[in-house]
Amino acid sequence: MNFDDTPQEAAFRAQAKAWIAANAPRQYEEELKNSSLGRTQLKGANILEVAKAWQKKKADAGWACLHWPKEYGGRGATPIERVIWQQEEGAFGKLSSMFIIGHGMCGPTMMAFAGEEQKRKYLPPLASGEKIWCQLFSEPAGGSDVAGLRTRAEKRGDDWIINGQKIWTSGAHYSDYGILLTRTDPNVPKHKGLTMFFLDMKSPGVEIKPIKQANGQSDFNEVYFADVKIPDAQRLGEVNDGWNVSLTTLMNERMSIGAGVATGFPELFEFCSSLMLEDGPAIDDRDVRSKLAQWAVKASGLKYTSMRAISALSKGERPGPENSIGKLVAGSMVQDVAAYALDLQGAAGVLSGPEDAEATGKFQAMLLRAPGTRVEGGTDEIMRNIIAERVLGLPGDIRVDKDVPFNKIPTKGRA
Amino acid sequence: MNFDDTPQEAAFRAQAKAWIAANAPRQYEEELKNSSLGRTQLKGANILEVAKAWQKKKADAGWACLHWPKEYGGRGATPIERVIWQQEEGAFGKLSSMFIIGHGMCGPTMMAFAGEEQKRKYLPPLASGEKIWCQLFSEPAGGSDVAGLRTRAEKRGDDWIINGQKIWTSGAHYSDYGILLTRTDPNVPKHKGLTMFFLDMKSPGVEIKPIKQANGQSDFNEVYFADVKIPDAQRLGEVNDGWNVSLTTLMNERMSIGAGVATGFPELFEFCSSLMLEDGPAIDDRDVRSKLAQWAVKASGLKYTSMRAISALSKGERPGPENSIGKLVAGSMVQDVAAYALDLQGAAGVLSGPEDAEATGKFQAMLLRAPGTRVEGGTDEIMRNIIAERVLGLPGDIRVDKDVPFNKIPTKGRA
Amino acid sequence: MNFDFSDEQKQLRDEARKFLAEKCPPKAVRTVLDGKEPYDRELWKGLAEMGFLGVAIPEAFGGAGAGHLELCVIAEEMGRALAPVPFSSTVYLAAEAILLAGSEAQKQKWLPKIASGEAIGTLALFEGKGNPSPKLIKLSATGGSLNGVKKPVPDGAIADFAVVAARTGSSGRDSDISLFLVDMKAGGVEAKSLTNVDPSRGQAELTFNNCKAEPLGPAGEGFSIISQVLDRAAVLLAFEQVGGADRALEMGRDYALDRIAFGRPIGSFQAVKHMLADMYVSATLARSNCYYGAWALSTNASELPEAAAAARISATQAFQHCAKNNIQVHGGMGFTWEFDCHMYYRRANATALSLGSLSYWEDALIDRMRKKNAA
Amino acid sequence: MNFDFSDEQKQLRDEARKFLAEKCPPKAVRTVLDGKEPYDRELWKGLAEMGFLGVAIPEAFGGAGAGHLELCVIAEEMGRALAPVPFSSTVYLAAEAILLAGSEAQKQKWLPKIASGEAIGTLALFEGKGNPSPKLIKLSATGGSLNGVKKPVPDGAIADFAVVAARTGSSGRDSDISLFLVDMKAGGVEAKSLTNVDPSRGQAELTFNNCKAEPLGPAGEGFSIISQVLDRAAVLLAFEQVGGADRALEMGRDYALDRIAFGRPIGSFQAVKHMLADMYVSATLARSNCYYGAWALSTNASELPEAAAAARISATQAFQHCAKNNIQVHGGMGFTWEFDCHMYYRRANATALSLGSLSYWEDALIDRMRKKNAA
Repeated sequence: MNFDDTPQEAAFRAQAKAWIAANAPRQYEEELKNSSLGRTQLKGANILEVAKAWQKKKADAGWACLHWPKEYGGRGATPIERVIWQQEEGAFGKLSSMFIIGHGMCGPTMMAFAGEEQKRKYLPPLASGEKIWCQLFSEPAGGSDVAGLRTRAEKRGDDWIINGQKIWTSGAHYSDYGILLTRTDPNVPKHKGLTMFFLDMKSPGVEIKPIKQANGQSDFNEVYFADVKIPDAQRLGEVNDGWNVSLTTLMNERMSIGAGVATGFPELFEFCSSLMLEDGPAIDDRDVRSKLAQWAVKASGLKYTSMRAISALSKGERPGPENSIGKLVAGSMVQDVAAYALDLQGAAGVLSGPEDAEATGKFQAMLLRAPGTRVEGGTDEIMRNIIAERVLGLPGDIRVDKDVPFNKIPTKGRA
Repeated sequence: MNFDDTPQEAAFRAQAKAWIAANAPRQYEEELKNSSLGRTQLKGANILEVAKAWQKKKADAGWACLHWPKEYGGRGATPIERVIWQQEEGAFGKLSSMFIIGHGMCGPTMMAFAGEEQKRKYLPPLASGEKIWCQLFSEPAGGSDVAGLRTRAEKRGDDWIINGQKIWTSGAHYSDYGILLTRTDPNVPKHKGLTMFFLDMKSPGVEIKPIKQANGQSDFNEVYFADVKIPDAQRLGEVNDGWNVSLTTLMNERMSIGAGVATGFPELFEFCSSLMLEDGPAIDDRDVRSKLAQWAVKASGLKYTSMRAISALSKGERPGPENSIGKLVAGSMVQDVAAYALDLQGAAGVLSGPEDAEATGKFQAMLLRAPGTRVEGGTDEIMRNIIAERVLGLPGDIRVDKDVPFNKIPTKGRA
Repeated sequence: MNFDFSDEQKQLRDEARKFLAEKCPPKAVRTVLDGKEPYDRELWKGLAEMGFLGVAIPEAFGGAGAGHLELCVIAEEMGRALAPVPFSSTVYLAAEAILLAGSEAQKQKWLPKIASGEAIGTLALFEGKGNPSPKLIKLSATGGSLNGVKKPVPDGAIADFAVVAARTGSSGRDSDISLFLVDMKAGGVEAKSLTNVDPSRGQAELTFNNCKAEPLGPAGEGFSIISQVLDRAAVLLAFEQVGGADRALEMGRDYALDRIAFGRPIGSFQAVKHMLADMYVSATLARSNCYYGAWALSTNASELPEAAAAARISATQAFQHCAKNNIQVHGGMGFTWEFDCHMYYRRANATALSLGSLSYWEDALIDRMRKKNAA
Repeated sequence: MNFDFSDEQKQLRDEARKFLAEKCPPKAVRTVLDGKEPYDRELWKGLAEMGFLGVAIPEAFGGAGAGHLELCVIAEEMGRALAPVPFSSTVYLAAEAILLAGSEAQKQKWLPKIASGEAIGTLALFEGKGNPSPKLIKLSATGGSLNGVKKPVPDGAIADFAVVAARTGSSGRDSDISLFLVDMKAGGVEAKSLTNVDPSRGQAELTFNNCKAEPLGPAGEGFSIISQVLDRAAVLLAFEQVGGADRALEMGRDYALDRIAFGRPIGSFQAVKHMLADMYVSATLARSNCYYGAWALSTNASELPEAAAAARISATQAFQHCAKNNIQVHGGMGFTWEFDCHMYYRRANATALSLGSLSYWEDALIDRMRKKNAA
């Protein structure tokens, strides 16, 4: 049991460190370090441009999409090398957030299902950040029940005609391409009538509207399809086999570990270390200490769980659904932590403007962003189901719609 | 909004108070007051005898089973008078625990389904405590799924022959009679093949074995039936209509409010008020105070919820499933409170002997008894279902066995 | 015993609910939330006409003279509707302070204006982070002039008058604090609106610069009056919180019944059912604690300090719990600006702090329970 | 990085598990639980023969000289099997104290006997309620004689020797405390068994009456040694707790798969599924904290105090959580003496206190995190 690199790993780390030291956009480092949940902008710079420039620089030097094959713009690196890179990249990694979907989900799906020519055409610019991809699965009617989607794809000659609506599409407004899951046969049970495509987001008939979130920001979009044409050549996998294709996508999502989840604890600990309460430093208050200790062991538990997963990865084991733990624990923890940080501020905790609020309003922003963390990428309830079913082997929920043709499934609970 | 009695209520209360002052077994008052979850014995006296004597005295003076009709041994009192009585009876009410099932469930079931002659024969000695009744519903295979019971009743001439096993029968070993739910038709769905009886617990073929609980005590029994004969005249309700009869029994159980649920909070507050920690009184510790405050508002919330229910009762409203709250909240609270009381004692909290342990080992006994409180009379999960379905109107769980003949329902999850 | 509101009080609640359903639908809340108006003037006028603003103000001072139980039922409805008006600052804080400590002349001057909706009032107590405490009050009063800064002051930017807690001594005791009444239009105060987590209710910073003020109540009794005002406001605000919690629970329940996933209403999944059951439990416990607080408030019982703290803690947590899990039941849609869920979440978290934090009230509750036990 | 046990260590774990499955089934635990034996002598002998007792004791002193990572994997299995033997008191407390502070002669005298199973040891630290603290140690040592009472002392009634914390000064500082070694058979100590919540493990009161004792480690350094011993024991005991938590989770999972209610396995109800998922989460977080503790312990890292506290808190709560909810999953049957669930519940609650309470370790963790941050 040790935290030491192997000689090869150490060499790789040294190389990465040196390159990053020489090339990273240091002027943004402090700002990136201090950004926390609910606030991701850079002052006086367009984060999209900064991110694209950094990604291109990495790609040119062979540091983009490390685990991808070289011919598609990657480095052919090992999973552990990828983790080492992430560790060394540190706060600059936050610049990659707009590429995560493309690199983590769309790319691998293309790799598995697109033709060789398509791969050589589309993957390198995706790796280098010149083209951004998004993922179009969720729908208003779908939610946790992804396979309940209604966007129709109908064959017309060599093309497919798409009509419908997607939702919760991160970055649709700046994306160049997307992978799209559609319903091609509503007369069979829901998992059996889906087909996957990729499309140019600039296609006629695609309309993108930002969603204003509960916290006032807009990280996601609605995407409307009105008679959008997709050539059959852009189909991924067989007709009506889209559910299986999407499982590849989602499984790849789970492979991207090591990124770490925000718990809010480091911020809270720092805040309590300097905060003065009426009777003295907050950190000397026994009530504060007890609560901090409870969160401390969750945060460290998550950190070391992730290290165990990385170790497993470096031995060639596949990370499993155990990693759902991170999202489940951190999601509600960040909400509790933020609410407690406000509580410690007393009546003034209500103030949220960076000038008036304690800690520049970081915890207020966190509190307002937090409800999203318990939902996005799978709700707490779905995460518990995943753990119960895939880790503990407990039975799945009873599926009343399993053998029912999709168009016979009710759509409203009360008449 | 007031806590005052009406003139009639005040008169009733004065009468009750005076009678109790003159007649209650004062010598046991202190001991009864101090008894808490997990410990119910009297030192140097047989609690069963003391309880029976007190009940008989009450019955002779017209203070037993207040809400029952006079002709069956009650007083014909109003529900609110019954509550006032309970308030005045105070700690002596703890002596009634062995009569609760008989008075609260068996008696009302007999009143609803027995013949007039039977009622006049059996109810007065039940009211006066001369005869004790128990309730035989639960089975090893049943649990939360009461209707899943397997004890068979087969008609032979004018009699029914009973074979099977019941479990969790409180007081079976000192009971004279019992009401018994059996399966009379295994070929129909489970709710439709049940029949209710009452029987003499001294009948040949009835065997009673105490269950040793996790805390070492034995409050419950297993009851075995081997060819036990019950005359058809002792059937309650129609053949195969036993489920509906049992609903009457269970609904009456919910009517008996006001008894209050043990939360452990008063004991913990008192303990913290006198306990010295290393740095001073426990009650001055900010961590202790925060935890106490959280439990305090739960305890007071339960207390005033019960008062609201009593007010509704006095206006002639029927208490609803809202009262499941008390059991749900108090059940896990008493467990947490006990564990925390041990924690406050440090390493010595492990000691449980009355001589060696803090607070005479009260919290250790509470901790060991507590797991039962989250299960008996309906698990936490069943309580949440009741609240969700009957109060909030949410759908019932999907019942895969609803239309399945009882003898086709699987009995084991894994082959 | 009748541990419940009277039929007349329940009728008043129904009336208030009906009125607010009509005059204060979610889109009225959004008008203020979106910053188009600082508060809903029409609604404020309507509340005055209904007699709700002065329900607990004696008839002699232009009120309905009904009492605090009546105010409790109205408070619950205000909370349920998220009414975007300065009700709590004017009615629970300013009016209660004047009722408790005002001279006849002060009562005659301000209470009728409160009841008629002509005057918005507030309590200027806090000076930055921290909880109610004499030590944290630095704003000074010398020769009838106030100097210092108060923040956050609820509805401070729209108030016509403010009750201001000021330092008049330096003995280190509670008696260093006295209260003052400030006519905000008379000059000497500058108000600046502050961004806050619940923009449907305003918060401000008030800067006092040689501001003329008249004493409210005896010198040196400011903190004792404030403590009483806070206890009374705690009960009233707890009713608002319970109203909000109940509404959030209802929204969650309704959505769970309507929304289909995996071929059935999501409310048929135990994870959702039990989440809603737990919300019901916390809302019910809070309501019961509030009823006890209402009784103590309306009878001026010696139990009020303890009852107020219990109601405050319980209702604060119930509202936070129901508001956040209502979003969870709604899933992604609950996290959109378009759905109303976040308005309850914002209000729940803002109200949780407005009279001092949860930790503060926890501490206060135990103090008060000890005193009662020692007595 | 290899943040995991080595293949050899995992093999040792499997070996220990197999051995304990055979030699320490639940009915062996019950023999002690029911008071028929004070501990399982056969098992103790077997553990010695397997080399488990001396796994972390250097070869020079009769041990296997393997190390503390090896001891961690064995501890996990001991916890999983609820082994009713004085392993933790002898190996985590007494042996560690001697390894840390003993003279060559003391090591030569006791360590080989520990490794061979001939000597049971313990640490006599507590004197009634309270947590580890110099202030609470009253037992006096004067002229090599001890006078005073220790309780609870784990396995005190069966111990052959005890490490005793005694007061040798009255300055009010930590240096008032020194450690002593007492041969329990030499007279001067009276042991009385005490009833405790987990009768499968013994607790005793030891009364020292002019009891001869030899110093262990330098005078005045007793508390500093104890602190180190407690940190080391905290990691090891945390592995026992994680072993117990995992087993309780497994029992619950198995029952949920087998038990049918309402026509289907109860594990198909989300209420049960999610309860088990939450148990898995707490057991996993605890395990990860334990691994970090194991690394710190085995490398004598400066992070040990912080890592030990985190492992202790996390594992204590995971075991309590899993043990109590395992009973809940089992329903009524889980509350019978006959089912094994209560043995885990008892052990979880007893172990939670044995090195000082949860509150104590919470406080310690924050202290240590502050020191690290300040450094």
